Amino acid sequence: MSVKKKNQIDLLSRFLILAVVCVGFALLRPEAFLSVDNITQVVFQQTPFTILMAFGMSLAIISGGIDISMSSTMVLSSYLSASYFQQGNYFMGLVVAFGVGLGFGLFNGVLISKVKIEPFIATFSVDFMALGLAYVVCNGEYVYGFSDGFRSIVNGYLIPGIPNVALVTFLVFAVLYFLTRRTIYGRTLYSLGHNKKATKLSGMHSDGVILGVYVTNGLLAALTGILYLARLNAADPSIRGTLTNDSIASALIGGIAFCGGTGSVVNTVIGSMIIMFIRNGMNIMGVSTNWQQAVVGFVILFAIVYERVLNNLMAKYAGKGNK
Amino acid sequence: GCGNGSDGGNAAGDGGENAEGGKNITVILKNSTAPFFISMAEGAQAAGEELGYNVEVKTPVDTAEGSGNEQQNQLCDEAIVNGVDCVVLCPVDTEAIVPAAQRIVDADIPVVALNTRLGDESLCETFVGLENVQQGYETAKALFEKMGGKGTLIIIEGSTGAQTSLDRIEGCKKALEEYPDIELVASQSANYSRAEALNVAQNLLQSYPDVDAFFCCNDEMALGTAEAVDAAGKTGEIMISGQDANDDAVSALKEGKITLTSWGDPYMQGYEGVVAAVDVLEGNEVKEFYEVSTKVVDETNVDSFKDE
Amino acid sequence: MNKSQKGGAAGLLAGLRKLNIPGILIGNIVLFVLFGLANERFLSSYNIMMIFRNTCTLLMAALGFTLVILIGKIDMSVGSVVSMAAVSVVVLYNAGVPVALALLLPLLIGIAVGVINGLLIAKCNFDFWVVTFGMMSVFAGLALVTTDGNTVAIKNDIVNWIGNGKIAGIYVVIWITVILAALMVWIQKKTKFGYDVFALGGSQAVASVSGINVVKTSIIVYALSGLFAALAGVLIACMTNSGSPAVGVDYTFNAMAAIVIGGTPFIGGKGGIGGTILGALLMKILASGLSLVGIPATWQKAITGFVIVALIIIDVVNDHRKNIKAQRRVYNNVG
Amino acid sequence: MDVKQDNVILRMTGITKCFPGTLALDKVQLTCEKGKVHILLGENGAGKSTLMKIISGVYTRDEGTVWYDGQEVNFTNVRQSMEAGISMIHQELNLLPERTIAQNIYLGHEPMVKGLKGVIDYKKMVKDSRELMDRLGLDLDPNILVKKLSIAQMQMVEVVKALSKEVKLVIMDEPTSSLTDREIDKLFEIVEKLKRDNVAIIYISHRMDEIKRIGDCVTVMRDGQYIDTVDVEDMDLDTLISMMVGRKIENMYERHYREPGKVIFETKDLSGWRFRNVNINVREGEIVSLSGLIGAGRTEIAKAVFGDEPIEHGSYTLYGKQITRTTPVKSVRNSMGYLSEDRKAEGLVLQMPIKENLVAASLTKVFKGGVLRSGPEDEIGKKYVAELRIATPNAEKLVGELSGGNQQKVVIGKWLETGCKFLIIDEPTRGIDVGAKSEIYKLLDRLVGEGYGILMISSEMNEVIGISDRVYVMKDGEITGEVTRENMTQEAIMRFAVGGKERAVNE
Ligand SMILES: Nc1ncnc2c1ncn2[C@@H]1O[C@H](COP(=O)(O)OP(=O)(O)OP(=O)(O)O)[C@@H](O)[C@H]1O
Ligand SMILES: Nc1ncnc2c1ncn2[C@@H]1O[C@H](COP(=O)(O)OP(=O)(O)OP(=O)(O)O)[C@@H](O)[C@H]1O
Ligand SMILES: [Mg+2]
Ligand SMILES: [Mg+2]
Repeated sequence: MSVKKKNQIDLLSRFLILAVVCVGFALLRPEAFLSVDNITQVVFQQTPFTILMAFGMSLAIISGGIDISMSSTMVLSSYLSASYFQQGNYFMGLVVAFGVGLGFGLFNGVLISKVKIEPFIATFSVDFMALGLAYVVCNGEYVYGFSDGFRSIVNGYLIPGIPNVALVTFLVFAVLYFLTRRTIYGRTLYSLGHNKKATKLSGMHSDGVILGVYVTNGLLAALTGILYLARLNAADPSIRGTLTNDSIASALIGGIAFCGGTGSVVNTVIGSMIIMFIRNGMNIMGVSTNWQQAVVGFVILFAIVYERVLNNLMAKYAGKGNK
Repeated sequence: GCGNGSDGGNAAGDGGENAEGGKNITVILKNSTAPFFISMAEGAQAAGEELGYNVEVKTPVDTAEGSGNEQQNQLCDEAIVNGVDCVVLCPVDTEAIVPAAQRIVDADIPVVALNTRLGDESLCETFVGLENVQQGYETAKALFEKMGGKGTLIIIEGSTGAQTSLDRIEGCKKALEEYPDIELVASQSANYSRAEALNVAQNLLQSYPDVDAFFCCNDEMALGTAEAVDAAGKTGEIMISGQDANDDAVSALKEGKITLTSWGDPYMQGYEGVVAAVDVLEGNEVKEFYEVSTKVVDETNVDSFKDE
Repeated sequence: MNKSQKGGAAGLLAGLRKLNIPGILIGNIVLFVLFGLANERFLSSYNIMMIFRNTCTLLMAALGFTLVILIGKIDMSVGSVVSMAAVSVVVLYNAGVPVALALLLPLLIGIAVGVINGLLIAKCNFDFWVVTFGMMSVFAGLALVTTDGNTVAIKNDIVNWIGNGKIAGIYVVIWITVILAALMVWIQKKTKFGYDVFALGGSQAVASVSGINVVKTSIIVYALSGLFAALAGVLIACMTNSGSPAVGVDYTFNAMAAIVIGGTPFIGGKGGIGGTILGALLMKILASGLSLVGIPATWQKAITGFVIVALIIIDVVNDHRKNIKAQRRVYNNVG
Repeated sequence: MDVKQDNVILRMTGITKCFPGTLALDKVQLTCEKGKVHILLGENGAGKSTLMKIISGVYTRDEGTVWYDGQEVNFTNVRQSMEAGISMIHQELNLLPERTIAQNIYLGHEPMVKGLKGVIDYKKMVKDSRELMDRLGLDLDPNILVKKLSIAQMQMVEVVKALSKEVKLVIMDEPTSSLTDREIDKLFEIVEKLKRDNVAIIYISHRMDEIKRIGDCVTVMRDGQYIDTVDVEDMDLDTLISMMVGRKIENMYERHYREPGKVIFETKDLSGWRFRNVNINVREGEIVSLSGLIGAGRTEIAKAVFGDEPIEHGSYTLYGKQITRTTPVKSVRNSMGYLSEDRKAEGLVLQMPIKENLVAASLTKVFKGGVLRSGPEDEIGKKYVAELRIATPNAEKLVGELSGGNQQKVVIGKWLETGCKFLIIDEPTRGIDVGAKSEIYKLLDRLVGEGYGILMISSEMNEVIGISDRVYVMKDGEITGEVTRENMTQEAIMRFAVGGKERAVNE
């Protein structure tokens, strides 16, 4: 079986999980779950935030690392830029937000690619720093209330029917998909995930690409932060919430292997959708929030077992075909 | 405990008085970033200045559930090490803090509970705060009145297991008994988070598009819910109540995005907490419970509730 | 050689370098001295005991976890097992189970989680991140469900004695932790099992062609990780006289940090529990010291991050220097 | 060949082993006698290692029977075979770099403290290791970490490890691939001693000269199938090779020597971590070898020149451009290629397809303006699969699924595609069978004919003498001499390699 085919089958199997989750809830509560309103709401309004953060996590994982500092970077950058956006000084707001993202991304990237610190411990410490600084900066002064103009970057519609936040996410998706699948950057990224040394000795820009991954993550965090300001109408440290865990879970459920070098942003999107639909469905069903995490866990475990079974079946089938 | 204000022996063996000679009071709060607690800290500090005591406010580094109690434990021990004269304690976790409080008491340092009760009330000299059950009850009642005594209700809970959240829900349910025409259709947690409340409320609105009101266990979640309602284009149709009356909520109330909230006056709680501690230290008689009044805030008193 | 004869600070430094003291230990000592200078109460016996006491649960959770990292894997479920165990002690006891059983059964839960992890990972060859992350979610959820999210109190003298009693003036929890940590260090250094763990971490292929039972060893390692995580949970329940489903949330990442700062890299095969003990201690010294010298809570988190990065950078740079030196030494000896 | 029944220690018949997608062994048979060295011969991927791994219990067979020491056995793990007295030196090094020599030698069968099962007696372990190493002539402290050893020393530790228990059958899978003559002599002494102790030995090697030196009988395999078993005395090498490759190989070391062109690469007092004051040059159309004992520091020179390790002093010029600091990225841009000695860890991304590995060093060609055009990549894949005769159905196959020789061809292809004109090749034929070797030599000859300059690092004397124009010899980080084609003999090279400058000059 060629790699390409195997990846397609993996992806398909994740789609099936998503389908099963959706069909399950649809059967249980058709009137609420199946409404166009509900589906668009989950897909276009709730998932984008998880997806954007999970994109970053996925890039880090594909390169053979991990990035647990994104959600804190997001909190800090949204805090620092919030008042500019509130005052209508969009330029400064963008500069500050992306500046912070870029700064922490660079810091991570340099620690990992140049100083050669393990990605986990580097981003773990940077997570402390970013969140710590956010606490210092915030000091209980929340920023609340943004102009409708600003908020329309999330709620507005450049294209009828599709909220801008979904559009932005789609654009990011398209860019990342293109970057990872069609460019030198992407080729190096995957190569790195499999074998750092060989990648370096082939004369690829391995350090540069690692730096690029974490800088991208910083910028993604900043972007998500701005979108959150607009969606929540406030700067709020609690948005960090479970985003780190959710983005790891999205990557895992989506089928991106932690050893690096496999999977794509498509997997991430599917993984995020699975999680958000589970949340949505369980909210709708009125199931206690306590159960949500357990169910997500069961789905993760189910996904791997199910994929194994599927793969074995495929191998059997392929084997028969050969004989 | 000893209520007479003597230095007392303590485990660190150190005298309690610092260079300036005033007595030391440590105030341990739940977190250092929420406006509610910052206001409480300001109140405590102000009282210390007025009464001539050194007040030091300490909070856990992490605001998350997990580490909060562990870090408060560490702060309790630190107070013992520093040999302070009195500890004003606002526990993250009512039950889990008990052994730490016990250690403070064992070191002959009196404890005043602030805002949230201790699991073992015999450990504290007095409790300063408000009855969250009562606050929940009054808020809910005000909300139900505005609903005209009938309709459907959704509760947005705080972090699962948080005492304040549990109490406020209890208060709300008590009020529900008095309004048989109001039906509770769902109750879900959004972890005291604005972002989560936004998603949860959005999801619930799919199931219950005709719901009449949300009862939220704090303002953050009320604000998140307000955004969900706004996104659904139902601002003004669906009522939302919060708790705490923080600045954002007051703005939202003025804009008509939320219907009401209630004010527990955190500044006053902090202030009264230190006053009670001073009473304990000076050997004045202390009551078991200093109640800080709560006030329902709606559009009628939104500009004036702090002055009254 | 001249340097050491010169005496003075340079000589001392050179001497210290020769002793080859790990950076983490120096970090601990430096912090201790700094905090001691800033506030002499930091060095009071009460405070030092409290630092040790505070280290107990983190270290306990990290003890078994270190073995997992030594074999080159991860156990994301540690934190959830901590929570689950803490909650189970209380729920079991309050349901009328005798106290001894209420304290022991949660350990079985921990072992069971570990064995399942081990089986799925070593026997069925599933990715260890996915498996343990899945188990993490499942048990974090179950812990919440068990008490419906509440903290539940437990009132029992034995439980309280374990958590808050003292023997010879030292907390029982410290005794327990010290004994178990010493035992684990011994196991890791002196037993066949300890050797096998290092072999697995060095390379699974090497271990298996050398006749080591990779599957069995991995399962035991994960079981120990679960067991110690559960022990941490039980201790927390005893120390706080209560069980709360959220207590373990931060344990996974904090334990990982303690282990890595302590000199066991994620690739496994080197480092060990000795380093983890120092790593855990360092995190708690930082927490206590920063607060005691009056750094505001809002700043502490950022500073902790800086200190960890600084320590790791020192370690990495040191390692690098040593590597170059080793290369040269070989070349000089030969030449 | 008649075999006395009571002398037979191992008899395998009808062994079949299937991996997903490949039939690695197809009804293979093998019979070994006590006190004899049985050589196993076959191309890369013939199934030699697989067969050996079945004996030692790493793999289980699909079909067939194994008699060992008088009874039928079916080892399902290594422990069982170890206990039965079988010991195997694997093709890859199986050592733990972070553990001491003693710990490695006794890995898996550590001596226990008396009366305490499971508790290890490290003192005894060190003492026993020291004795054992003394006996086998390895002079090292058992307490030092294995990562500090040279590859050759590691290989010797592997041998000690294999002999650290009671053995009846020792399997050696290419033990000499990274040894130089000195260690090989030492190893063969050990083999002779084992024979005297009536131990059976199965020996696998791609170095044909070794067959006659130590072999008693030879079994030839091809494509997973058993071809024949013969006595060494009855056979000449060429026949064996044609049995093994299925065709005749004439003139293994085929070189067309030409007048070399201008100097394209020249170092000036180059010093680095483990070498100093190196002055060498390579001209157009030349294969220049760096020879020396293993651990002499040749690889370090290559890595420093390529930019993977720092240059501490000195510089080099490449096509007239002076370079003192470089990185792999710059080196590739400067038209240099580096084929590293460890192709699996440093040369290839095993989990990626052949075509993607082929373009790895020249990505700008297939990513026009940074964007992938799939056309050129497929073409390049097809081109090299055909041109280098890489044995694969197509260029989509994962490199990890290829045999060693074919993997090596992919690495060479990778550098050819960059259009570089100066190539450093480090141990280009390590672990590669004669057939593939001769193809690689032909390829190198063609390249220098096209104007390439090649700097070759090799530990195999035959190949150094066979295909190089000039040889620089190194010892302990210094160039000790230069040997030109006219006086290129093994002795001349070894004199510089062992004796160093002074002795060579004095003589
Ligand atoms: N674990 C495995 N999975 C799949 N295929 C394998 C595996 N091990 C070996 N093979 C395949 O089995 C065949 C025989 O491999 P083997 O390693 O036994 O060859 P060999 O004769 O030892 O070659 P070499 O001289 O290169 O060492 C090859 O085609 C190889 O690709
Ligand atoms: N004596 C030694 N001590 C420590 N490391 C060594 C020693 N010899 C070699 N190495 C390391 O092992 C690796 C492979 O070394 P190898 O045995 O090929 O020798 P080398 O120094 O590269 O020289 P050469 O290429 O001449 O054999 C190199 O990266 C080298 O750093
Ligand atoms: Mg082989
Ligand atoms: Mg070499």
